[in-house]
Amino acid sequence: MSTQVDASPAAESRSSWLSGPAGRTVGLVVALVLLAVVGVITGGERFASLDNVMTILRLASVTGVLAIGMTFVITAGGIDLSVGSVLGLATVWASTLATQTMAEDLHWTVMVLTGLAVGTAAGLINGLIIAYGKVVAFIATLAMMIAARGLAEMISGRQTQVVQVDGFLDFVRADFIGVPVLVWMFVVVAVAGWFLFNRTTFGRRTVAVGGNAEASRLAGIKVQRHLLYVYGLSGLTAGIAGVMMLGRTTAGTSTNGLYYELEVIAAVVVGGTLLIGGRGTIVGTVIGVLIFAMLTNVFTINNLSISAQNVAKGVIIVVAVLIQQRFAARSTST
Amino acid sequence: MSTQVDASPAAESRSSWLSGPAGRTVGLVVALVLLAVVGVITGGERFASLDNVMTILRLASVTGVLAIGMTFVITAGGIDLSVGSVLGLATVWASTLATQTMAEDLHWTVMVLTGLAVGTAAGLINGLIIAYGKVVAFIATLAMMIAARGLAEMISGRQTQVVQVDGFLDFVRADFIGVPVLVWMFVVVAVAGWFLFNRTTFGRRTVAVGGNAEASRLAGIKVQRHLLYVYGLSGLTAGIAGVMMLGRTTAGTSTNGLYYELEVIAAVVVGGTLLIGGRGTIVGTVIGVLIFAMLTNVFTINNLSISAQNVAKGVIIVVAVLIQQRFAARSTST
Amino acid sequence: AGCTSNEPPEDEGSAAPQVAAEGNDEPGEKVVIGFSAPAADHGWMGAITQSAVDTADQYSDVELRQAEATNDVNVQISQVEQFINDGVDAIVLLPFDGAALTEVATKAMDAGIPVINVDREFSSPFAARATVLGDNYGMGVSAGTYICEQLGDTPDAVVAEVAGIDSLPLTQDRSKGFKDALSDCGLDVDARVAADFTVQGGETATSNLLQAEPKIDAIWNHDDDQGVGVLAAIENAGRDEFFMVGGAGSLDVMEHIKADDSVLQATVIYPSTQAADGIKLARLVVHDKNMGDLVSAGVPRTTQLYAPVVTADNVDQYMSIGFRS
Amino acid sequence: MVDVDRDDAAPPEGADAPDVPLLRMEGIVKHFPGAKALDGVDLDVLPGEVHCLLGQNGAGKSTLIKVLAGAHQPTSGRIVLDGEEIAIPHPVAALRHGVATIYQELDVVDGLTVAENVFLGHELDRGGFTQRREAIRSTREMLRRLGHPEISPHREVGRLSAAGKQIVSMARALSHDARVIVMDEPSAVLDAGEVQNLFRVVRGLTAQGVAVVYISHRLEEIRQIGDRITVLKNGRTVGRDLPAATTPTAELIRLMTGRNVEYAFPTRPGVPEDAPVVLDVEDLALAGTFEDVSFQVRAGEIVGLAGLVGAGRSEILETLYGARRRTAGSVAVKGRRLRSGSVDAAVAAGIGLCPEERKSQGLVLDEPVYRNITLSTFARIARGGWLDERAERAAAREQVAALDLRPAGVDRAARTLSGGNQQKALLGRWLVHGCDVLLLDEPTRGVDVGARSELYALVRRLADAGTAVVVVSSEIPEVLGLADHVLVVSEGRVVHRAPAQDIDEHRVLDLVMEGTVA
Ligand SMILES: Nc1ncnc2c1ncn2[C@@H]1O[C@H](COP(=O)(O)OP(=O)(O)OP(=O)(O)O)[C@@H](O)[C@H]1O
Ligand SMILES: Nc1ncnc2c1ncn2[C@@H]1O[C@H](COP(=O)(O)OP(=O)(O)OP(=O)(O)O)[C@@H](O)[C@H]1O
Ligand SMILES: O[C@@H]1[C@@H](O)[C@H](O)OC[C@H]1O
Ligand SMILES: [Mg+2]
Ligand SMILES: [Mg+2]
Repeated sequence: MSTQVDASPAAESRSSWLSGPAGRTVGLVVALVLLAVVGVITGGERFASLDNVMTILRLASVTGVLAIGMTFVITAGGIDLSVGSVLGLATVWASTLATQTMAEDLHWTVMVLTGLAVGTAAGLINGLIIAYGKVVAFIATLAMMIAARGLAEMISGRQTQVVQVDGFLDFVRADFIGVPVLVWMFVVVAVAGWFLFNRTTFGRRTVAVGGNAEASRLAGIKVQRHLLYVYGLSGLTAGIAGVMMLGRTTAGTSTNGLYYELEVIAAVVVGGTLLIGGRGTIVGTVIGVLIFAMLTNVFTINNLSISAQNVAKGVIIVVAVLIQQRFAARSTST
Repeated sequence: MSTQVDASPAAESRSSWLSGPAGRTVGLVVALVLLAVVGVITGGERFASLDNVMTILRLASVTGVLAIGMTFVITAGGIDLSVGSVLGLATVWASTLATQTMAEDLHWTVMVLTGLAVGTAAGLINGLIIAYGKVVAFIATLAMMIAARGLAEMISGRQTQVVQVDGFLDFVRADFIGVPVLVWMFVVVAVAGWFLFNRTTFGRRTVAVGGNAEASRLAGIKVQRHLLYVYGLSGLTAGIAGVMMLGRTTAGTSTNGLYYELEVIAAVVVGGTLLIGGRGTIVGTVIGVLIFAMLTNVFTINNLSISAQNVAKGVIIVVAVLIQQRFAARSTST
Repeated sequence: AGCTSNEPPEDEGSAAPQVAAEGNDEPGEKVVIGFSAPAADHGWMGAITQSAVDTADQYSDVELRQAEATNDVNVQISQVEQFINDGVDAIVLLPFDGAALTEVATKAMDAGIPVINVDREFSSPFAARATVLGDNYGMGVSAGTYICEQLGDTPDAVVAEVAGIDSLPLTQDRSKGFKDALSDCGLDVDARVAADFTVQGGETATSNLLQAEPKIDAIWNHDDDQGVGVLAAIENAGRDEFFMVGGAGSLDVMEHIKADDSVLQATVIYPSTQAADGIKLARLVVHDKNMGDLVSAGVPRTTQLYAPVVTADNVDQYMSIGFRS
Repeated sequence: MVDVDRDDAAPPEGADAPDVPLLRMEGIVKHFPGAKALDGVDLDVLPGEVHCLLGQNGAGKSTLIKVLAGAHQPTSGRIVLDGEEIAIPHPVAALRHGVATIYQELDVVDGLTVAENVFLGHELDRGGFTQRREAIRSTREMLRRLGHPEISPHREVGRLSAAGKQIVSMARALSHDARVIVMDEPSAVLDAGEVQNLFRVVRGLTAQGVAVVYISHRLEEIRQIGDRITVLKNGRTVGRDLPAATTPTAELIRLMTGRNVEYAFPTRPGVPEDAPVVLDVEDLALAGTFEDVSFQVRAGEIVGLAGLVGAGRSEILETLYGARRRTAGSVAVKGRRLRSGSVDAAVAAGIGLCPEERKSQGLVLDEPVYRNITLSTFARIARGGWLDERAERAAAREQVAALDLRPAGVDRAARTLSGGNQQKALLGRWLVHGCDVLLLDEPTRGVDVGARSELYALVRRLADAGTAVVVVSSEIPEVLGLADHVLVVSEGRVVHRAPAQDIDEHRVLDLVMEGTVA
């Protein structure tokens, strides 16, 4: 989707360890640290406290989980615009179950599983349409984004369904060694995602399919089926994020997850995953998500008007990407 | 003694005219006609009246103009997520000028030109960042989308600025041979876009850059400069659309054009322009825009529940693309 | 009946006002009403459409034509154009942006179709036959006055505000009223964040707000639906050193006020039934009838709804009109 | 525009003083991150000569000509044209100086028509509006002179065969008023007839004083068309001013490789009568492309498919491999019939394919070599989906060593390997996998002489170890020299089959031509 303008020959820098994946991450870390420095300078204690760190992490956790799934999708050469909507649909479906009387005696894990199942199902439908229907991912998932939102509205009657399932809320709101369960969930998904991406055949296939689908097919990889799974995975993470959202806000509503997709994609790409596929990084994604969360936090601490925040945010995104690119490998391309 | 390296004669006859650009358009026309048939069956007179046709065309005109610019961007292998925001910014800037007292004696064309200039400037900034900064288009224009919205809010103080410039309003609201000026503007932009795309070196180079940037560079095309122009063009159409919006609503506000980008991209892609670049069609884009506008119209006529409309829209988008693909050349790929 | 009455109706459960046994509700000539509103991207707006549809359903002589809910004024304009083409009997319009829809509403009026303007006001008086408004400035004043009453004697008290969509004029009206009322008792707004009327937006904005302000005395939150998220953030942060005033008046919030199980002490009503009122008025206008208890002829030009403060003392009175957000 | 047909053209001015170089490149150095591609190359080109550039894969030939074309900036060095030092900061500058290039990687834009591609970057226009009729007229004219009137200027280039695209590239180079035309392996995708046609064009050019820099791995071509040779090795000029016609082959190979390589086909031991049939193709057809293709390959046998470009040989391989859905017939491996249209079924049954387009169909270019080698096998190296990277690398390293793939590191991106080494990596993929049937489509395209003989020996060894091999090649001597049994394919039909020793190049060409006429 993006024109890779050929790097001007002059830009070929000396190679070093900086030019590997590590180098790409260094640029990101630098951006993150710069942001933190700004936070400390402008916010002092209020920024640097442990509480605030937890606030940032909690803030990052929901989009973070979505971003892990998105990293697989984008690496496989696709895109998923439906994650926000599907998240919303999952919260509505799960909360409908929880607020229906007949569900009184169901264990809360059933509610959780419903959320995950709804997300996964939506993802698999995306996958079917893209892999077997050969509809371009942007359009297929855009359609799902619109349709899932409508379905969520129909199911909820456009109402906000507040969940008061104690077992569930106790669980999601708990702390564990001083860290909120929501943050742990993000950590678990990120770590699992990292292993899946870097240590399993699934991850390897994802990179291969995104790098060269035709070559992968001729090497005997079932490309279509793999894409199906990748979108299913993204749906699953949307379901998980939905459950987290439900825990965080106690509310199932069709407006949950509204406009998350662009932020998630931005975080993934800022993190260093190539939008054209074939290269992805879970670590980069996590840092990308943290950058966005920290940005919001620093802005609020500084009491910037929303409008000014937006202008600043636009500028910072571009600058962050430019910094990252300075550090990133010139060597991979010419 | 040389062999025939082109199998065209055989292939040509087999695949027939359906497999060319015309064939791709046929699928679209079929989808449009199907939709119209549904409109006539369900709405009868209410749908088929001349008034209603003009209503559809007026609705289509603003996004239509954006879509023409977007066709160039996508064909060139890029994407422009900022068009909606830039449209909003243009309306705010132009209306600020118009509502300032010192501007009293300025001719209304100055306001119009301001709108166009603001759009073009934003587009050129996108182009600079993408072509020379080598920031991937999705991210660069996402940043512009956020920043332009913020800037528009700052300039307008988040107020809706009502424009009461008579000369301007008289012009934009007039009819010309029974067709509203807004629609004429769309027609003019579309026709100019068609010529630019199909009959000029600029158009050829746009396709070339999107199809194979490296080959284009080697052939002597200044790829970066060309991309700069392409994004500038998209900004210009956003400016034009902004002026049209101002005429239609009399209101300059930062919420103008909110989330147009996805709809515009969807229309362009449904129209048959390849999201990966290298192939585009202005005629397809126009039909794509008409499909979306007609959809909204048919929904309103049919009094579908609001949520159900969304579900239906999602399904229809996928079906439209599938129909189009059935008709589109199978022969291009294998 | 409905929100314009002084007495809250008895009926429980449905947010849609009950059809009162008055002459006005007797079936008459068929009325075709075109209805268009912004996207249900937050609970209040969802309740708006829902109650409008429910109310229309209660009348056998009303045919409601719902246009796709949209935040795109371009689309909304074309919907009104379509209603004009169709020759509907009346249009109930909650515009995404009042100024932007003024022009086309005027066109409808010129075509002899009465337009009932709901919630977000047109910029010209000629654009609507009747207007139903909440009292946004009044909401801010009510909330500010209540907070003044509670904190009046502590001039350095920290007051925070969680606003709704900042770019809407009505948000600015609310904030202005709030500020004005506070300054009357020597207070000001120490921290202000804006969310977007959604639960998630409220949660995010409030988490950050709480982080930025280690000690707070009172919070006013503009909208009870985003309030679900605001409350969740407060509970997540384990904070309770302040009290909170809500806005709009959802059932959920009223239940909290009644149970006294949270920082919520009060909320300010902003009726989610105003589009339902619009439907009723549209019907009356077309049937050329008077409004309920009024003696004067014709439906009034403007109806501004009341923004009372709901507290534990009077919550029972208002439970029935609280919207299930 | 250059008139390629007028052999009788008046002798050009340059021809008066043939010893004054038209172009001289001196001490060209080019560093890439992690690689020194050129390390001081000298080259001088006389007007009207065909100057051949020889060297192994990775020697730096393409890099050198890209420097000349303005596509790369040299780290240091001088370029002198007509006695004046020039700078070539971008491709436009090269074209302005009269240097046109036909690149090794096809440099056409698939979405544009033939005419649009030919005039890309220097469109015929009036005030920005393209003069389409004029462009089409001169494109048609140019294609006619190039001997390909059957290519329509209106045709979308993406729908042409690789050879067709090559012709378009050539037409583009000719459309510039060039004094030097550089051709980087133009014959790689051409068959014998095509190559002769190309030579006719080249002679037309040189007769007008245009200098041609010609790169090829096929020595017999260089003998036929070349005037002088420059040899590159490891980014340095190691041989210059060598007469193309007379320099002994052994000498050239020694200069290129630094050793003495036997440039010959391995001996055929002969397939034992009782060797079992491994691959059995019966009445295979793909509608519109080929039909009635039947043949058997026994264990240890190499079957070659000879024919012209466009005959449908690649499609035969791809179809029996399941990459295309056959419309009729059957394919069986060791007696077991394969599901149609399923590559993974074919792979599971023990078939491997090294596809024609290494880069677009074979490799995941940005992934490291070892992952490309294990791509068809990594699921087996994994346990329960869990990868054992150490085992994976070890398996890849073993193949790299066995194939003498260079450079030997398995962690570099496949993109950075030279053509021959990329081919070896693909072979390595199937060696790791261990297959009973190996399908090779143009295995030596773009591969240097040294690597070629290694590949031949390797394929023979595989066959000797019991693998059934099918080879498609547009170089008839290669098919004849390597295969045990040859099928001649023409226009989607097998027109002849014979043991390799019973048939020669002329016979094959005759058969192909008859098939074409028929
Ligand atoms: N963009 C690049 N980045 C890094 N290394 C490169 C790049 N391009 C070429 N090289 C390296 O430079 C060397 C010379 O490559 P080049 O393509 O010029 O060889 P060649 O002689 O044309 O080989 P072949 O016969 O295979 O075409 C090789 O080692 C190659 O790997
Ligand atoms: N995508 C396509 N669309 C139309 N025709 C095609 C396509 N691909 C291949 N063909 C045609 O199919 C025939 C066989 O193609 P191909 O060039 O692969 O044959 P081949 O015998 O393998 O030749 P080569 O020596 O180039 O490998 C040719 O006539 C070619 O033009
Ligand atoms: O959308 C707004 C709603 O959320 C708020 O609570 O009241 C006014 C409405 O316009
Ligand atoms: Mg080369
Ligand atoms: Mg082939």
